[in-house]
Amino acid sequence: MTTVAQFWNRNRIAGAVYVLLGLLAVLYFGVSNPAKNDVTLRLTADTSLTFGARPVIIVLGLVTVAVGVALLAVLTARSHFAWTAGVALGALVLAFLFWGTSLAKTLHTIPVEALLYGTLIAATPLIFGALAGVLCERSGVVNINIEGQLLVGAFAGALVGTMTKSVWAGLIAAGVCGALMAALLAVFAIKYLVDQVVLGVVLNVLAFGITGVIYERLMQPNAAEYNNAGQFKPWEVPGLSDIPLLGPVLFRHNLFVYLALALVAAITFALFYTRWGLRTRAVGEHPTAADTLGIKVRLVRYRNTIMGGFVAGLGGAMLTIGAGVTFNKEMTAGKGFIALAALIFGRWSPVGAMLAALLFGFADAMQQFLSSVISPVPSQFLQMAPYLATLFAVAGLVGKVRAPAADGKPYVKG
Amino acid sequence: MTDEAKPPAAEPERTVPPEKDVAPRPNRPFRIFIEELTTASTFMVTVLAVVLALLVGSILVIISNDSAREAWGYFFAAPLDAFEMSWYAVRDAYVALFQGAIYDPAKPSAWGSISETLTYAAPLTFTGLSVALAFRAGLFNIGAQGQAVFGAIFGVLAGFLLHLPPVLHMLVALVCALIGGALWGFIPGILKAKTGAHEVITTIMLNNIAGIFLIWLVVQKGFQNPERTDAISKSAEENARLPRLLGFLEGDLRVNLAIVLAVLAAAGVSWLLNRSTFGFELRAVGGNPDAAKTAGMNVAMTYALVMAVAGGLAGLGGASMSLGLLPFALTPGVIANIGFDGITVALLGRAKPWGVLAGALLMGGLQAGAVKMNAVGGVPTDMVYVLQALIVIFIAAPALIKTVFRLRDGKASRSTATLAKGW
Amino acid sequence: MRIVAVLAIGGLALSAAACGDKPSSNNGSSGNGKKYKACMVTDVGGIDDKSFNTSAWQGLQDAKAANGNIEIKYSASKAETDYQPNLNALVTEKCDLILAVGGLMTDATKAAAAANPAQKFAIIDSNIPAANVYSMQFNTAQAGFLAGYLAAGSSKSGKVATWGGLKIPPVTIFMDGFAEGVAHYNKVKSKTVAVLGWDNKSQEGLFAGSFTDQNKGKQLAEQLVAQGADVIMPVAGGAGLGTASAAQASGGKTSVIWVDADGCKSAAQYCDVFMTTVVKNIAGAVKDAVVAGADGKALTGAFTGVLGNNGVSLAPYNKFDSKVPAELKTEIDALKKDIVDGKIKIESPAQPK
Amino acid sequence: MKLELRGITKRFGDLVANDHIDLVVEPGEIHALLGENGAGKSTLMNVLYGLLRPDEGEILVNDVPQTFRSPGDAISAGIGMVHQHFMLVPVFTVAENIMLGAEDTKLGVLDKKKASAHITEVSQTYGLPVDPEAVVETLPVGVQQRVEIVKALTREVDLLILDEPTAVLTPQETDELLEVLRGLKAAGKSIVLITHKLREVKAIADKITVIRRGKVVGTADPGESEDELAAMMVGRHVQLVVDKSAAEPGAPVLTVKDLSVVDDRGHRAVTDIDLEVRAGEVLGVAGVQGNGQTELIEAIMGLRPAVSGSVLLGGAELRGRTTRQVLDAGVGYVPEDRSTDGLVKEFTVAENLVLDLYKSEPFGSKLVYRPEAVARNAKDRIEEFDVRTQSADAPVGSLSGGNQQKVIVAREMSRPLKLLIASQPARGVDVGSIEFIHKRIIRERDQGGAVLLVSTELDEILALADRIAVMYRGEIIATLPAAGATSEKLGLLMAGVTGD
Repeated sequence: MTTVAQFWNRNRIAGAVYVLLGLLAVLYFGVSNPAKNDVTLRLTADTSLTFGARPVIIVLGLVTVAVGVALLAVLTARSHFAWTAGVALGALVLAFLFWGTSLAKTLHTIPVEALLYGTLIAATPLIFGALAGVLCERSGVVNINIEGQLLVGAFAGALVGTMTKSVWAGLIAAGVCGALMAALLAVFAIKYLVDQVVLGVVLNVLAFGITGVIYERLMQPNAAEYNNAGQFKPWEVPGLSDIPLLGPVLFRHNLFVYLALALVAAITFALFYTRWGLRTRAVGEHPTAADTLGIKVRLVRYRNTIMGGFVAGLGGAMLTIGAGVTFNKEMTAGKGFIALAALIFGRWSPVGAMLAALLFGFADAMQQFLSSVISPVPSQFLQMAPYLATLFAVAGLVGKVRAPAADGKPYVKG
Repeated sequence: MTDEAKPPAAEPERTVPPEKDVAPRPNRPFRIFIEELTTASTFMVTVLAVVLALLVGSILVIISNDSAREAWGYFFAAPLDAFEMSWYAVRDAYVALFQGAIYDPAKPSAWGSISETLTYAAPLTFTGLSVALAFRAGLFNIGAQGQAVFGAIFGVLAGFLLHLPPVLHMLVALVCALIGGALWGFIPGILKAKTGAHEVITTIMLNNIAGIFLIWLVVQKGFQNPERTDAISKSAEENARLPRLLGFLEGDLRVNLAIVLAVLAAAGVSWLLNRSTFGFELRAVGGNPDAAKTAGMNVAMTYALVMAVAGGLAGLGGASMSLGLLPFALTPGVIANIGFDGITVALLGRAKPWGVLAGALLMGGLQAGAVKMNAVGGVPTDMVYVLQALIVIFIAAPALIKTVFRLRDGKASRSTATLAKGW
Repeated sequence: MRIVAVLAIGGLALSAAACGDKPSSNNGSSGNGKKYKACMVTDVGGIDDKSFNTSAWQGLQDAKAANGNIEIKYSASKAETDYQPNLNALVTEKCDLILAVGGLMTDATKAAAAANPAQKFAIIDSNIPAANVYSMQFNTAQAGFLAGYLAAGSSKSGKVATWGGLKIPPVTIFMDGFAEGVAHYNKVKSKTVAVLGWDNKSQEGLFAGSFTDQNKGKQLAEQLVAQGADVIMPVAGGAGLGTASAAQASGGKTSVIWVDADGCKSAAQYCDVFMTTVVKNIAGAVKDAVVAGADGKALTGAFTGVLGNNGVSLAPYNKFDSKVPAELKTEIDALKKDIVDGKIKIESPAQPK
Repeated sequence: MKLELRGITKRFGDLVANDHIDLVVEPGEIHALLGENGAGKSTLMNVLYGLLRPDEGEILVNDVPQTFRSPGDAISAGIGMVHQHFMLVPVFTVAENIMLGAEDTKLGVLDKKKASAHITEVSQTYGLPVDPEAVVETLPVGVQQRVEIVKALTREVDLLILDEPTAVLTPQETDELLEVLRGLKAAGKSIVLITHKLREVKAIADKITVIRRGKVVGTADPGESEDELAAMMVGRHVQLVVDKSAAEPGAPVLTVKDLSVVDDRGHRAVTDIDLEVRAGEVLGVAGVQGNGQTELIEAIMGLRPAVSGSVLLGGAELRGRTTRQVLDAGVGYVPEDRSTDGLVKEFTVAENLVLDLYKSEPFGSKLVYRPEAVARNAKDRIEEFDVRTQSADAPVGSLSGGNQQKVIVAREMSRPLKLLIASQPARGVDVGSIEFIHKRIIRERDQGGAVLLVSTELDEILALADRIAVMYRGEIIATLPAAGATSEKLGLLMAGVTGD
């Protein structure tokens, strides 16, 4: 569907939407149901900024309108779409946050530090999941199984961590179990050519079932012996953790957050600057071409899929031994699917996926904050926020994205 | 993309498709029977997939059985114990499974188990048809769960907000459920058509949203049952409920009109797929959207419509729960897991309407049996998940079944057709 | 390759099981003599919901411990549609008493009781007026009220918090009581202790959307602490453990009020952060009922747990015994008396009717 | 390098694609492998290149038997291959594509500098200029082919296989390529050239091996006449020219005015085109692939929105109409890529025969579809168009390319047409089917229909068209009567050279 040369191209449509949403924000949040109380932004323990919420909201709404107008009038090039979306929607979200806080029943203070910390914590398992997706899908294997891989990771982390009394052993076991799950995916996808989307969903069911049965009969009745792993203790990065605002947000975590960020950097580097990365991308884009150059397509896919499973397994472990809580049935609660959406929203790039994961993490943290101070929006509707954000992101902002060309297509050698 | 690596399909002399040259069929009935048993036919692959799944599942049965696990703990001291206890555990579990699904001498009515199987199978048929129909159009409808939620909601709302005479009230409630599900299915359809957003992601998100909406709705004033303090809505009126079929027999048999409607739905979908222009369009779009577009079909509209129809079917599935079973009201878990189970059912039935019905009966039997298995042997009901997943995987990989059981090459042993498109 | 791969995970689990060689001995099933068979059907939360299913099962286990002639078993429901078949399966299993756990089982139990008039049933969190059903309900708002007062009285920051699993009445009843207790404290002491996470007037608040997601429970606690809350009451079954975990990590700055069963027993690893527990004494009520039934006493009518009959209560302060001021303890005891006497009325819309 | 194939046999099921093929390529020789579509040439070369394993036979390199398990083995034995469908990753740069599989790294990091230097060196040595930094998908096909050759050369091959290398080139580009091949030969490389184009074979080959139905039917010298070679290739005497009478053009049927269209990436693909097709004539649109023909046709068919201009069919505006409406207005359409756009592979032959007619009587109404009528129709069409299929219920994917194409032609010609648009009707089709399809097109013209024929094959255009329009970079740069047009003249036009 080519619309570029027509008047209503993607930028203009978005522009019109922004103008409409901006005006609505100004009218509703600023006029008809206006913010009343001042809102305090608490940046650190002793630094706070207090605003009159109403003028801020009106300004933010007008920013959205302005971006919309600019898109309609001048910024018609494709390259302007992404950043304008960021600005316009960011302003809208902030306006909403200010409005909700201002009209909250209890407090009118936004704890910025906690909000950002919460964002990162919520985003980390998603980052692991999305990176698993990057590894698999860049080589051409669709991974709908992220959910299951996270789950077995969480499961094995708790089980082995308890049995060996070592969180490190738990971590390794989590990775290995994630990799085993992925190996199943790989065998059936690559060798038996089973439809990969279907396969991923079915393997998720298998993961639910196996972990559920063992949990119910083994881990739950004998929790002390099988489901009582320790926790990775937080490690404050010396020096960096004392930076105001950034320090507490970024540098006072345990292994998992650092590991996730390091993996984003490592996989980005490996994918675009190493032999492995070049071959991976070639296999994901044009396996036949890779084959004609002597690259073993199936081997690359097996290897990458299993590596992806390992990464997802590690991410799963964050949910148990990373957080210091016990394993529970279906405890991943759909995180694997959000990770999948982050992968797509981030256009199969590690950094993009991370940013998308952070976006969902923020939606989650903001929802929790607004519910806790009793904002005027019913809590259930706030709970929908991350899902609506995903829906909107995938449908409105991404649309038809360009996946690796051979993603999901089994390679059948003639 | 990679024509070159494939065998040259475009050989001028080849007019005979390769399917033909499977061993010639003998003509004596017994030989045919043996032939059928040793060839990887669709039927055999399905049967063997179930057998293999039960075998693999027995490992979990053993793990989850205390005595068996204990015996394995001292395996080297008394190895026979371990095998004996394991055998008992597996035997007891699968006997219970059979009793719960087919016939249980302990039940007051001989029809008791069958009634349960049919009760579980009815909603699964609807959601299975929903997923299957979408598969045929090349779409993967993971959203049957959310669509069923909306079907259940609309059905019950019509059930207690309206006051109509018998039969009519039920029909109106069912139509409302159909509309509710269709609306919720239309959203991912139109998003796919207009923006290209992949239905796998959008339907999963819509499932979550539907679930949260349901929890919100049931405790709202005017909807919540005023006599109750828990999360339950008012009940649908008597007239709107699906009548029980075996009420005249002894015992409390739950099977209701839903299973009849499910059979009709399978027939309807079968007609739609094979005898309607819409069915032709949806199959063409599923087979090759580009060719369908070139042939003048409106692919985008087909996607939206297919998802709406699929949603409507799932909506009926939801209503068969909320209007067919106690408490005839909305609760947060009113539709159980029928949407997700529908995926399995559709795959079991190979996305064919009558196959879906058969798959739903199998799955319904498993679920009914799992209740008994749990009540008798304490085998967790999650066991059903494991069996479901294994059966589907084995069916989808006939080559595996063929190798394990050393079957001869047959129609079903070739790799399965792609059901859903990648990204 | 093929089968090996398929069995890999199963095998791993099996080897895990082989390591666990400690024989569990809670399954004595010698079939001599006629035993009293008490069976229960869990609701969809499952036996380990750290809430009413767990408590009810505890009650059965206590009953068995008290009377060796009692045999117990449970049947788990995976979905609400399983309630009826589960109840029927247990009828077939010839249980003497079938316990249905959870208000959502009301209709199924009613139907099963009507179909099997000779069979004894019991139900928790519901009231079924049938001769063969024994109903148990609990007005936890009363104990929640005391907890709210206690929290307000011990908060140093002037902010206390609560959050729930799902916004459904069996959960919000705790939160209502809690918020009213805080309001009462503010009224009596002319203070302005704020409640985060629940507003009983608009019936709006903070929910995890899950009874099992401990990570969510942890994140919510971190959010609430960041906003200044120092006493938190999670009403979310197992998900609440996440809050306990976060409180433990805070090193004593944050304390938790647990719900359902005394936290120092049901989640002993977190005992040092549990200020007290809003006890919904399902275990006690179930134990009493089963023991009575085994003794051949008629089980009928309804039981409503209130502060007066110890059906609901505030658990001992355990490790906080020394930290809670004696004065506050006295006030709470007085409050309890006032509630029992009807001098203080609690207005939760979720109270048993 | 000396290469010898002995008794190579490759089967797919019961189909023997290569039947005991023997072939010897001497060092420094250009050896042409001649055969029509589907004769088994590509299969043979895929065996040689390690992509397929032979069922029987052996490969000898410099008289030493070799087993090629993968292309990697073939490459290390000094064999390179330029595939008909280029084996280039579209989103990679030239350098990335060329280094793939033989990457140089420095401390684990890809050494792109070294790769670029190597590419530049090879380019200069053999006169094949390429820009290492360019992204492949942005390059014209001719350049992509150059990249493929450079890719092989950087791997220091001694034997280069080229599979239908000229299919996408203009005559001038073809000449350039042949020049490059001569240069390679001079440098001592052996070359195997797979083609079905006799002209090129005669121009360059040292030796010719002809394959038919998977068997070697003979060898020939380049001195052999074209007719002889064609007869060997097809197995009978071929009519290279279609018999047709002079056209009797009537009123204009299709009038395209100032039409502009953009491609998928938003770039202008067709600019202000004017075009007229009259009743009773064939207008041939010639041009190298990718010069806007595809977009032009799609815009006429309503498959792609036009930016401006108008499309009139007998005076009625088609622009803005849906494809359905365009088809219903009396336009028949044979799409350029039959497997992507023309057929649903899983559908039966019968169903494909009504793919765009299923809603019209007698096959169906608005709601109901009638399989019985469809089956009856299939029986007639299969007979009329000589479609070789096991049954009408066989999936169309099981048919040969030529028969698949006949299914499309049968479908489109089985209703009264005002205009037939045929895009690449002979692509990938065996000679017999080509003859048949060409005859049907002429018959359509003779019955008073207007035909718009788009083809990149000059021979086809020259054989069928009454008038020829040449497209170059989205514009029609010349329209000329077929009489008097020569392939040299058209070739220059296709390359954009208009000045006389």
